[in-house]
Order: sequence, then structure tokens, then C-alpha cells
Amino acid sequence: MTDTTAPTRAAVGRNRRVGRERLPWPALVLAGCAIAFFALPFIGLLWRAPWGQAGDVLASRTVRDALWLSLRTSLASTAAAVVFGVPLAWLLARVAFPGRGFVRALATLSMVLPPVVGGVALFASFGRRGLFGQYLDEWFGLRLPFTTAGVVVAQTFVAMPFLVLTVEAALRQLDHRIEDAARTLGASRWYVFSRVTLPTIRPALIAGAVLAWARALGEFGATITFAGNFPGRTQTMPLATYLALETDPDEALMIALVLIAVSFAVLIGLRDRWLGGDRPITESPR
Amino acid sequence: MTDTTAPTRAAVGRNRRVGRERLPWPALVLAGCAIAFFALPFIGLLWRAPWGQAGDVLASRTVRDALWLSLRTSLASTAAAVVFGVPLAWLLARVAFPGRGFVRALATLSMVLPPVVGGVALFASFGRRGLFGQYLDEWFGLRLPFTTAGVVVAQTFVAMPFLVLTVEAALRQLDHRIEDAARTLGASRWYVFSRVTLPTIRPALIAGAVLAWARALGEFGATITFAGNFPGRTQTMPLATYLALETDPDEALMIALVLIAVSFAVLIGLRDRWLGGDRPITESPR
Amino acid sequence: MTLHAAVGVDLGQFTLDVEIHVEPGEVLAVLGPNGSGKTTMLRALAGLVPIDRGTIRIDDTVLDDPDRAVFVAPERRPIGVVFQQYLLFDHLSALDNVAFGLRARGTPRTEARRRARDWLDRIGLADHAKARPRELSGGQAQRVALARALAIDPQILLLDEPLAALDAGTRRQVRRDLRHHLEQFDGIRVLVTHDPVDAYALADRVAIFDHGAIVQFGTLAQITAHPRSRYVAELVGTNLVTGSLGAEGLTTADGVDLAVVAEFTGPAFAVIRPQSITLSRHLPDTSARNIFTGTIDDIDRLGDRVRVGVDAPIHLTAEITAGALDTLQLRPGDQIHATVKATDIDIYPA
Amino acid sequence: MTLHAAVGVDLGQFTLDVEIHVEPGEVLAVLGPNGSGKTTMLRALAGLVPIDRGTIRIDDTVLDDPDRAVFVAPERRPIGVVFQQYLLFDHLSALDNVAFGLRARGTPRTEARRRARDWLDRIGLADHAKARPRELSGGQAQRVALARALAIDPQILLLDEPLAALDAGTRRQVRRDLRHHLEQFDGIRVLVTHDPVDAYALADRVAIFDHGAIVQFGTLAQITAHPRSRYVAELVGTNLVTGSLGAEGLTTADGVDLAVVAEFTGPAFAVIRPQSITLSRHLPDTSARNIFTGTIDDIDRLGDRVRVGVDAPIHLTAEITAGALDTLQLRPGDQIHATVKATDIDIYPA
Amino acid sequence: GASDDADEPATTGTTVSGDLVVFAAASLTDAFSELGDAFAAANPDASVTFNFAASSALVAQIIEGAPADVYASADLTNMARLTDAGASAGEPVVFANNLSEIVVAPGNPLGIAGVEDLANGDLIVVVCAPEVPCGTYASQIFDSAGVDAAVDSYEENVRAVLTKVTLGEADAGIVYATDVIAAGDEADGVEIPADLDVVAEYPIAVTADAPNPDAAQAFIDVVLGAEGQAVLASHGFGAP
Ligand SMILES: Nc1ncnc2c1ncn2[C@@H]1O[C@H](COP(=O)(O)OP(=O)(O)OP(=O)(O)O)[C@@H](O)[C@H]1O
Ligand SMILES: Nc1ncnc2c1ncn2[C@@H]1O[C@H](COP(=O)(O)OP(=O)(O)OP(=O)(O)O)[C@@H](O)[C@H]1O
Ligand SMILES: [Mg+2]
Ligand SMILES: [Mg+2]
Repeated sequence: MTDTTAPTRAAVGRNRRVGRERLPWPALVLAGCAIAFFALPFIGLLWRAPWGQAGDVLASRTVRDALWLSLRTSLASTAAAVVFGVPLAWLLARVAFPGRGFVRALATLSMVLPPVVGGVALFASFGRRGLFGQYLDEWFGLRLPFTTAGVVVAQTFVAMPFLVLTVEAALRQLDHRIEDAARTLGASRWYVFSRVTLPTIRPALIAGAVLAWARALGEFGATITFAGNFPGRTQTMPLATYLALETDPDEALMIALVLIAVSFAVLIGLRDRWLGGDRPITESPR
Repeated sequence: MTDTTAPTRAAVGRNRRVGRERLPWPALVLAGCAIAFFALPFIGLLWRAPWGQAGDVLASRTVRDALWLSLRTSLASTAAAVVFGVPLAWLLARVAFPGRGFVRALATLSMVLPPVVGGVALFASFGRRGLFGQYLDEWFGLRLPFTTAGVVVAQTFVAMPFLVLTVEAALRQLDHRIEDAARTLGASRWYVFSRVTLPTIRPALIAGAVLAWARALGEFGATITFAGNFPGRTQTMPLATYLALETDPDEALMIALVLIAVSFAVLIGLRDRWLGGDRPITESPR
Repeated sequence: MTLHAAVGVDLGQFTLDVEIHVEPGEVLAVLGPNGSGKTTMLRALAGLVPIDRGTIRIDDTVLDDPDRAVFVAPERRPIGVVFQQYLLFDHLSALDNVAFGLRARGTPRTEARRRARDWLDRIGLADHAKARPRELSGGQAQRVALARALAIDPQILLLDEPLAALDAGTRRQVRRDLRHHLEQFDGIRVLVTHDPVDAYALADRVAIFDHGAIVQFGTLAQITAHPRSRYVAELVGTNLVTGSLGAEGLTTADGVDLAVVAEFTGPAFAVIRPQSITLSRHLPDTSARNIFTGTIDDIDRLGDRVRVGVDAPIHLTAEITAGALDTLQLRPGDQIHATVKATDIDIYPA
Repeated sequence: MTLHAAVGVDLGQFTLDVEIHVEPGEVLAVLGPNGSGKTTMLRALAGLVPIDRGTIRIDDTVLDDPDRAVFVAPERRPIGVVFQQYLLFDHLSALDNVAFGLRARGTPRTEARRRARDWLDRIGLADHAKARPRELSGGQAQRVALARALAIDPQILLLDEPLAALDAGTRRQVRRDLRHHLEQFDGIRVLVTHDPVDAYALADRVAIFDHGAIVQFGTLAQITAHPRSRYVAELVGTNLVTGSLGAEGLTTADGVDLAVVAEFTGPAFAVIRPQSITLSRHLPDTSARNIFTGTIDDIDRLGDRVRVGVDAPIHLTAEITAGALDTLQLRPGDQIHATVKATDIDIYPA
Repeated sequence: GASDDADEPATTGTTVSGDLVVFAAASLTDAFSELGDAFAAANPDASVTFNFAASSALVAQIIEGAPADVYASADLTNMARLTDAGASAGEPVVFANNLSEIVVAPGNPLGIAGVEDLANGDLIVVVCAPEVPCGTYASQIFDSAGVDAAVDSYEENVRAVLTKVTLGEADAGIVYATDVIAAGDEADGVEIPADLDVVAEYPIAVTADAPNPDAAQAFIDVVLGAEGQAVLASHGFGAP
């Protein structure tokens, strides 16, 4: 939506177009229901919220630590998910290797794990006694459980599938001929991928990253099991909320609201501009 | 992947092409790491799994009920997510209404809710005393908490965002001119959307549905809080697993493995063919 | 049923402002340089670009009018389009592409398929019915796009360079079929093309676009007889000289004099037919009063005749026979003298 | 540096089997009906379709050879392509599209941009530098595609109908520039086109494709002098009759006799130039021994001359002057007599 | 008697130092946090870190080699699991117990008098799942009262029961006395007659490979000491 750059007349044109962009009413009704369905719980939450406590909660050191930790770890996990997930998506979308379906399934599986089991699975692999973790320990004296790194691992584990599947789908929707054209211009596969493919699937890439980030931010089960619940080190917002529920449900709600507010702010920040692919002021005449 | 229909020679050609489809090695390395990262925890689980218990677990009535309930509810939630989520995605992708960013953020927010808080939020809206629920109760005597319907609501609430964002991204990546062409042929918006748009974004649609389904299947926090835990009515696999952990961790692992096995089977079933967009035997000459 | 369209569209720096009226059964050809707004107008007529000024109406039913905030959606307009870029549905077979419009308008599948198949026969692609657009060649795809639009035969059909990708033979044949089709039909047709032969064969009247405006309008004969723009001159392959008529003939902007026979003065166009230009290696002593000396910058062969571009004070294109070319041994870069009789120059007011 | 290519490709039911050799500095024009495999060959040369048979090599470096399982990736081949469908990068400006190849080969941004800008100037799109492909007209987009490929000037350049969407004027000019560009350069060029004028202006030799095979090869002059296929005849706009020579002249497959002058017998081609056909409304009494009566099915105007299609036992296209057309008052459907002197018929063995 | 021996370590000036990591059941969050401060006061050079989570999760973590010095469980089952795994040093000690109560909306609008009322199908009754301690106790209570309770949900932990009642989504539930106190004015408790009620016991132990056993023992002593018992009592726990 680049009104800014568009001359007023064109803008008028656009508005009329937008006006016409109206969906058929059944679709609108369904979309409306969906919005209501999403909005109501939060309205309810705000309605229930013990605003009196707001001050203390915001002041509380634990909450601030937890928030800061949550932001750091969730961003780290998102980064990890992108760095490793995009190549995996690329592989799944483009290379017809035997067992591709198997790998794809594997990459989705971590979503269906019940919270604690996820943690147990991570113990079994990256724990001090884990298949792989024992060597990490022996050789590098590296221990993931109960460390901030462990939090990132747990979050990445549950968050990466979203990125992988979203990006793979986008890659499959892509018109390969554009990439072919780039290659005939002497662009290496890397160059093509980074300068042609990724920009073209940007909407999906961003959506995937957002999903992964949100999931990481909300991650609870695997984290509390694998990384434990140490304030300042592994106690993320969801854990803090959970613990607060044990002592003071109202405080818990407030903490959750802080988390919601922060993530909402971030999500709102996602301009349509970045998501891209938005219908241009007027279509190409071609 | 239509080897079947392709003449052998072309197949040869394809294989050579596929051979060339190899990724640059850094990408392969990263993808490999990703795969290992996903595989290890499950290998670990299998390694730790108390196979002795397998028999009893599979025999156990509770597990069978829970599994059956999980499958039913997760499918129902996926269906709901598609029916309501696709129109919402359509709206978000195509209509530049004020507050679009707000709605998108709202539609993502349920992911960051800590488990229990999600349930509390649902209570606040659809609960017996909830903003909206109280009228459901008064007017229709309809109560969601502690019912199977409640499970579906909770799962849909957490699962829908995946579908919405994935599909929206795909819609944004789409070339609108194809839809324009369809409209000049006299196709109504519905017709265009169902016959041109959806088929074109099929990969994303399926990916989104899969993500939603997996998330619904794995959903724990909101469900146990909002729908409670009653065997056969609201006790899904994750709940069963979680509770088993309290008494017999080994049994819990087995239950989780059953869940994993089932979902894995389903996910494997996702043929590349369905995901579509796979590179044709030979590119178009245009 | 008449189409009245006053189309004003702003796209970034480009502005389109044209007005056309097309009678029932009439075929209007739109010609013009690249980027002159032809496609944009078609898109506006089809409702794919909202107009910013003017009105588009069929008889009295208004389709688009910003002032009255009226806008009829593309799918509600009785208008079909053959797109310059085909825009076929990649997920449908050629057959289903052609059948799409019929299906969308509620024709039962089998019936739609049957009629689509007929169309594929007509355009000679019966054996590509199952092929996906990606599996069609450029020309084949363009024919499918043509059939797709014709299949729904709309009251108004907009064709954007529908023959550009066709080979000589197919092109002539499709042109012939198209004409028969258009003759039978009393709908309205607007044809964008770069080929005057198409215009002549298919169109009743011609509109010449340039920089988003109509610069010439009428029958092709009228327009070619008296070109009023460099583009039209190029189009009909003749030489156009602009200048002002004075005592010693026509004087161009850069001061070149051209001896002509005229009964008026003031700004004027002069047309020099390539056939009436004679080329000679040595300065000829003739009665002809216009002799321009320059270098050959271009040699195009058309069948048995050859067009020679001469970079003289006035750039001229002469047409000679292949034989003459060989005897004169002309090569690009050679120096040459071009001679024109004053009486052979057709002159008319600008 | 010579290109040797024996290209065998199977696409579904379509099979391509052609062999070409192009010398340094040579321009090979490829002509042929739609779907004859022109684009497919270019894609095979560029490495976008793996060949199933044959080999592609430049001098001694093999690019593709299924038997030896050699395949050089497209980006490693010194080959540039102008695609029939342009395939511009929608997310980049026209400028960055042209600069892409240079950037990909490591040219610093500013330098690449500068050179890209020069190219945009040359193709007259300097003021569209910032425009996205979606904001370009068909012809503009095609010129950008051309510039994009030329900018990296590759040793081998494959052009797939690079002028199809250009208007008459631009087309002539781009053609001229292109020729200058090609002349300076000693690389190899393969040009696919439907326009013999392009072929004549740009190409040294011509290959005629049909159904995935080369049916004729040589200079355009040779090919047009002795067309050996309906397509070529259509292309150069002459009449081709196939039959076998006997005592009473040439007898066609459907038993029509044509009086000719020939010193041999057996299967033969006969070419009847449209100019040598005279049309008359009333049966003429002439010495001419070939008189065919039929109805007019087609009238195409080219400048001041007119081509009239006559649906006689042998379909003939005659060329007359616009004047003659008017005096004869010819309309499609009229009955007409076409006369040809036996001596005007050019005949050669099939 | 017992209290005297318990008093000793806290009073005698032998202080401990270093980091101390305590894994404690989530239901002990408040009480132990308070105790932590007391301990820190008594041992200036020692620093306490708590890891509060479900008893079961904590066991899993310790078995996985979590750096725990002390494990305080909300039930004997999980503690048993720890000792069976040989992950506890010495015998666990019960440091507190808890009684069950019926939790109802503030002011008990529905006038629920006792366990037998929970058989009323119109009420929404939630209790803990049999798998978790509070659930075991609940079922024992129902059995001994001979009541066939109309349970609508078996919650995964006692807090979930409390939450549902405080939110008004459930009419009654069975929780610990401590929870009713924690709920403050958001819920009221209906006591269960002593003859029916079951005592929940909270064991505590030093872990087998505790990095800092001395501090661990010192902390346990504080918990068992008068001061500790006082704090626990203030949160509604009963003395062992
Ligand atoms: N979406 C757009 N935004 C901005 N400018 C545009 C847009 N679409 C087209 N233009 C500009 O409008 C002008 C007219 O474009 P149009 O496609 O109508 O030309 P055309 O007559 O069809 O040319 P051609 O013969 O090459 O197809 C061009 O200069 C083009 O750059
Ligand atoms: N991917 C494909 N799968 C199957 N058949 C194909 C595929 N691509 C092209 N073909 C067929 O191969 C034949 C040659 O196509 P090609 O594009 O090479 O023709 P062309 O000579 O370029 O025609 P045009 O002049 O129309 O561009 C066509 O009949 C087409 O249907
Ligand atoms: Mg155009
Ligand atoms: Mg082609």
C-alpha cells in the first residue's frame, strides 16, 4: 500500500478498486465469525483483568527478567529456525530424494508432542545422558539442559516446523521459469535463491518467521521440562505465568497480558508493506 | 512426481535434471543439521521407549478412547480452521480495510498465550460466566466448557492462526492477473476463488491445514483448562499422556509414541503429488 | 448496441485520455507505438483498471463513471478479452481453459467440454487438448487464449495483439477465420495490433494511439493516404517530411528545402513514396529537382523488393527491386544519391 | 569458437531431433511453424531442458551428453537467452533487471547500474528505469528482456522472437541497432523469428524447422528461391505446387494438371510468383495455358499492393496493385479467373 | 522433643556457603520463597535458587541430572520414584502435610454443606485426576463417604481445580486447605470431617549427587525447624 508515492487521482482510483475488492458476502460472514472468534477471548481477558495489579506486575523484577529472557530466546529460536529451516524447505520443495515424505513428516512431528514428552524427547537426545548430549558433555563439556541455550533449543524444536512447511509451500507455488532465466544470466544457485527466489516468496517467509516466533514465545511444556524454571536463566514469560498461577492467579493474568501486549505490539508492527505482494495501485497492463 | 505417466526417455531426462537439482553444499549442510535436529529427539524417544509396555498401552481402553477423541476433535478443528480461516486470509490478503494489521495480529495472538491463560481467556469469553458464553447458556442452554465441543473450540482457537497466515502469504504471492482473466470470462468472485485461486495456492492450503491439524492434535494447555479432562469426553491424547506421566512415565512415553506413530502415518500419507507445484519432468518451453 | 468510452486513466507518470465510439458489428483497430496506452484502454474497458475520468457505457448502461461512482465489475460486463500475455490457467488443460468461460456461466460440463473441443479443432490444437499451458508453445498458447475468449462469444471482444506469436501461415489462416467469425457476428470488436495487414483485413476503422491520446482516426485507407505522424509513416512504410510551405517549397525544421508542387502555404506534411525514389551511385543529371546525398544505413528485403534507408539531410527510405540492388551492389555505409521528382511528392496541410 | 549441437529431446508426444553448427560471428535464424520445436531447441542449448540424445558442445568442451552423462549447468554455460515470454524479475526495477546478469557475475553495483542505464538509454527506456516489469507495456518489457541478455554479452546469444511485440518503428530501429551490435561482435547468435525481414536483416543462414526436424537449410535467398515446404511458400508469400512431372506437365496429388516448361520428369516443386498471376472477371482468350477459375477467399493489403487468395483447384495467391483492385471491384466470394504463363512457372525437382 | 533437635542447626552459628538449588513442587512456591529469604538471612554467603514445577517434572529433571541439591515433593509417590532411581541421599523426611477441603464460590451461594452434596448432577464438580495426589485423596474421600460424586472433570493439578472454581466455571471442587487460603476472598472452603479427610504428606530430601550437600542439609533443617514450620503453617500447611 504505497499511497504515499501515488498521485492523488491514482489513489482515488485505488480506493474505488479497493471498494470493489469486497468479498462475496458469505466469505465476509465467515471471515467475520473468524475475527469474532479470535477477538472475544482477548476482550474477555481484558474484561477479567485485575488492572489494580498492573503496577506491581510491571514493577516486578521477575516479570521484567522473564519478559527480557522470552524476547531474547524467542528471537534466537526464530533466527535458528530461519537459518536451518529455509534450506530444509528448499530441499523438501525441490529435490526429489527418496524418503522426502518421511523427512517432511519428521519436520512436522514436534508439533504433536504433548508438552512434557517434548521435553523428555529432548532429554533423550540432548540431555546429559542423551544419545547425542552425552558426547556434547564429554567432548566439549557442553550441557544444554537447564541453560538458556536449552530454552532456545526447546523453542526452536517446536517452532521450526511452521517455518519449514510455510516456506516449502511457497517454493512449490513459485514459477520456476523465473529462476531458470536468472541462471541463464550466470547466477549461481545461491545467488538465484537469495536474489530471486527469496524475494519472490517473501510473504511466506515472513509469515513463517512470525508463526515460528509466536510459537516460540508461547512455548511452555518442552521448555519447563528440558530447561527447567530458573528465574533470569530459563524462566520465560509462559513459565512465570504458570508459576504465578500457583500463587496468585490475578498476577498470572496480568503477566499474560504483558506478554500479549508486547507480542501484539510486535505483530502490529508487521506492515503490509513488508508482507508484500499487496495488489498494486493498478494492475499491470500486460 | 508423475513418473508413471512419463515415457521412459523423459524419465531419464528427469532423473538427470533431478540430479542437477542438487543444492549448493552449504544449504545441504544446514538442511542436514535441521533434519538431524528433528530426528534426534525422536530417535532418543524410541531408544528410551519401554517397549515392554507397548502391549498394555495399546490394549488400554483409556488410550484407545483418547486416541479416537483426539483424531475426531483435531479433524473437526482443522475443518473449522479451513472454513473460517480461508475467508479471513482472503480478507487480510486482498482488502485494504483500516485495522487490517490489527486483525492480523489478533489472529496470530492465540499462539503466544501460555497454555493455561489460553483456557482462561476462553472461559472469559465462552465460559458459563463468559462475556458471550453466558448468553449461549441463557438462551440456548448451550455450555462449551467440559464438553467435546469445548475441546474443538480450544483446539481451533490455537490451530487456526497457522492456516490463516500460511494461506494469506500464498494469496499475496499469487499473480492477480490470472484472476483478472478469469473474471473477464464471466466468473463470479466465488467461482474465481474456488476454481482459480485455491487450486493455484493448493500447496500453501495443504501446508496450512497440516500445520493446524498437527497443532490441534498436540494442543494441551487450553484444552485441559477450558474443556477439562474427562475420559472419553474431553480427555485427548496429550492429556492422557500428561496424566500418565504423574503415575507411570514409561506408560506416558508409550502413549506419546502411539500419538506420534499415528500422526506420522498421516503425515507420511501426504504425497508430494497433493502438495503439487513439484517441478515438471521438463520445463515449459515458454 | 454501441460502445461509448471516454477513458481517462492515470498510471504513475503515464496518462491516458482517449474517446472511442464503436457501432454494432464494427471492428475498430487500435494501432500505436509501444507504451502508447492501447492495453491500458482495453483493461479499462474490461473493468480491470478503474478509470479516473470520463465514462464507459454500452448504449445507456453505464459501466464505469467515477463522478457518479458507478462501477460494474469485470465479470458483469458483456466483455471478453484476449490478453497480450495470454494469461492462461496453468492448472487447467488447454481444453478446460477454453471451457472455463462456459462453465463459469453455468454451461453443463459435458456441453462446455464439447464446445471447447470444437474450438480446439478450429484452431488446430485438437491433439493438444490435454496439454497444460506450460506444455504449449508460444503460438499454441496464444491460439488457446484466443479460443478461450471467443468460446463465450461476448457482445464486446477486446483482442490485444492476438496474432503476434503466430507463424506466417497460421497467422494468415487464423486471420481469415477470425474475419469470417467477426463478419457473421454483430458484436463489437476492438483489435490492438502492430500489423497494418491485420488492421486492413479485420478492421472497419482505425485509431492511432500515441502517448495516451488518439492522434489519427478513420479508415486505414484515409490514414495511410495522409499520415500525420512518424509512426504512421513507418507503419505504411513511406517517408513523411514535416515543415512549412514557402516560396521555395517545403522547409523542414532543420532548414532542409524540398521542392514540391502545392497550391497553399504554411505548415504542411509531405509524403514521399519509397517507390518514387531512385537511387544512383553517381550524381545523376536529371530534371528532378530533389537530389539528396547520404549513406546507406539500412537494407531490408521484402520478397522481391528491397527497402534501402538513406541517411541524407532528410532520412529517406527508397524501395528498389532485388535486381537493382544486385546491379548497384549496395552495401550499408555506401554513399548514394536519392532523387525524387517534385511531382511525385504528395503534400497536404499539417 | 563454434557451436556443434545435435539435439534430441522428448516432450510427451513431441520429439525434437535437429543438428546445427554455428560458426563464430555467425547469426543463424531459425524459422518454423508454431510448435515446431524452436523454443525447445533454445532451451536445450541453454541447459534448461536436458537432451535425451545427441551432444551439445562448443569447440571441444561438451555441455550436454546423456551417453557420457555430462551436463553443464545453465549458469556455467557462456549462453544468454532472450525468452519468448520475457521472464523479467517482477520484484526488480527495469534497471535492476538489466543489471542482474552483471551483478550475478560480480560486477560492482554502481558499475553494473551504470552499464544497465546505458542499455536502457539505447532501447529508449531511460525514463522507465525505476518501473517494475508489471508497470511496463508488452513492448517495453520485451526490450528490457533484450537489454538484460545483451548486457552480459555472452559468447552465445539465443533470441526467441525478440521483436514480436515491438511496433513497426521501434522494430525497424531495434533491428538496425541489433544488427550493428551483432556485426561488431564475433560471438554466436541463434535467432528465432516468424518474420523473414528479421531473418534477412540479421541472419547469415536460415534453418527451417517443422515437426521437430530441420526441413530446409541455407541462406534466405536460396531458401526463398526454392521453397520446399508449404510453410516457406507462405513465408515468402509465393505459391508452391507439389506434384510429379509427366508428359502433360505437372500433376498434383489431387489430379490437377499444370502446364510447365521442364527438362526433367518425376516428383517436382513448382513455384508461381503472385505477381505473375493475372486476375480477370471474364474468361480471357490468351496464349497462357494455365487458367484456373475459383472464388476469392482472401484479400490482404500491403501498402500499395494487394494479395488476393483464389480458391481454385489449386489455391493461388495473386498480387495486384491497389488500382487494379479498385477497377476490378474485387470482393471476397466473387468468382474470378487466374491466368499463369507456363514460362512464368519456376520448377525444380522435389 | 522433635522441635528441639530441629531447632539446633539453625540456632548454632555454623553457617553454610555457596549456591543452593532447591527443586520444589509448584504448590510450595509461596512458602518456600519465604523460607528461602529466611535461609539466606541465616547464611549470608549462601545463595538459594528455586526451580518450581510439577513434582513429576522435577523428578524427571533430577533423574536427567539436573543440578539439584534439595527436592521437595507434594506427594510420596514422586519422592519414591526419586529414591527408587537412587537419586536421593538418605531417607526423605516428611516436612509438612495438608488437608483437603471442598472449595466453593465466595459465600457458598449454593450452600454446599459437605461431600454428599457433590453427588448432585446439576452441580459442576471438578476434582484432581486420580493420577495426581489430590485426585487420589479425593477419590479416597468419596469412597469412605460412600458418595458417588458427579464429577465433570479430572484436572491435571489442584490449581486447575481452584482456577475453575474461582472463575465460576465450576461450582465445587476438592483442593488442599492451603489452596483455599491462597485463593483469599475469591473462594471459600467447606471443611471435610476429619474422619473422612485424608492427610497429604510433603516429603523432602537431599539429592544423591547434590553439588552442595551441606547447604542442602542446612536448608532442610530450616524447613523442619520452628521457623520453617511457622512459615508453612502461615500458608495453611499442617505440621508432620
Ligand atoms: N501499472 C502501471 N503503473 C505505472 N505505469 C504503467 C502501468 N502499466 C502501464 N504503465 C505505463 O503505461 C504506458 C502504456 O502502457 P500500455 O501497456 O497501455 O502500452 P501499449 O500501448 O499496450 O504498449 P505495447 O504495444 O507495448 O503493448 C506505458 O508507458 C507503461 O509504462
Ligand atoms: N513441457 C512440455 N511437455 C510436453 N510437450 C511440450 C512441452 N513443452 C513444449 N511441448 C510441445 O513441444 C512442441 C514444441 O514446442 P516449442 O515451444 O519448441 O515450439 P516453438 O517452435 O517454439 O513454437 P512457437 O513458434 O509457437 O513458439 C509443441 O508442440 C509443444 O506442445
Ligand atoms: Mg500492450
Ligand atoms: Mg517458441
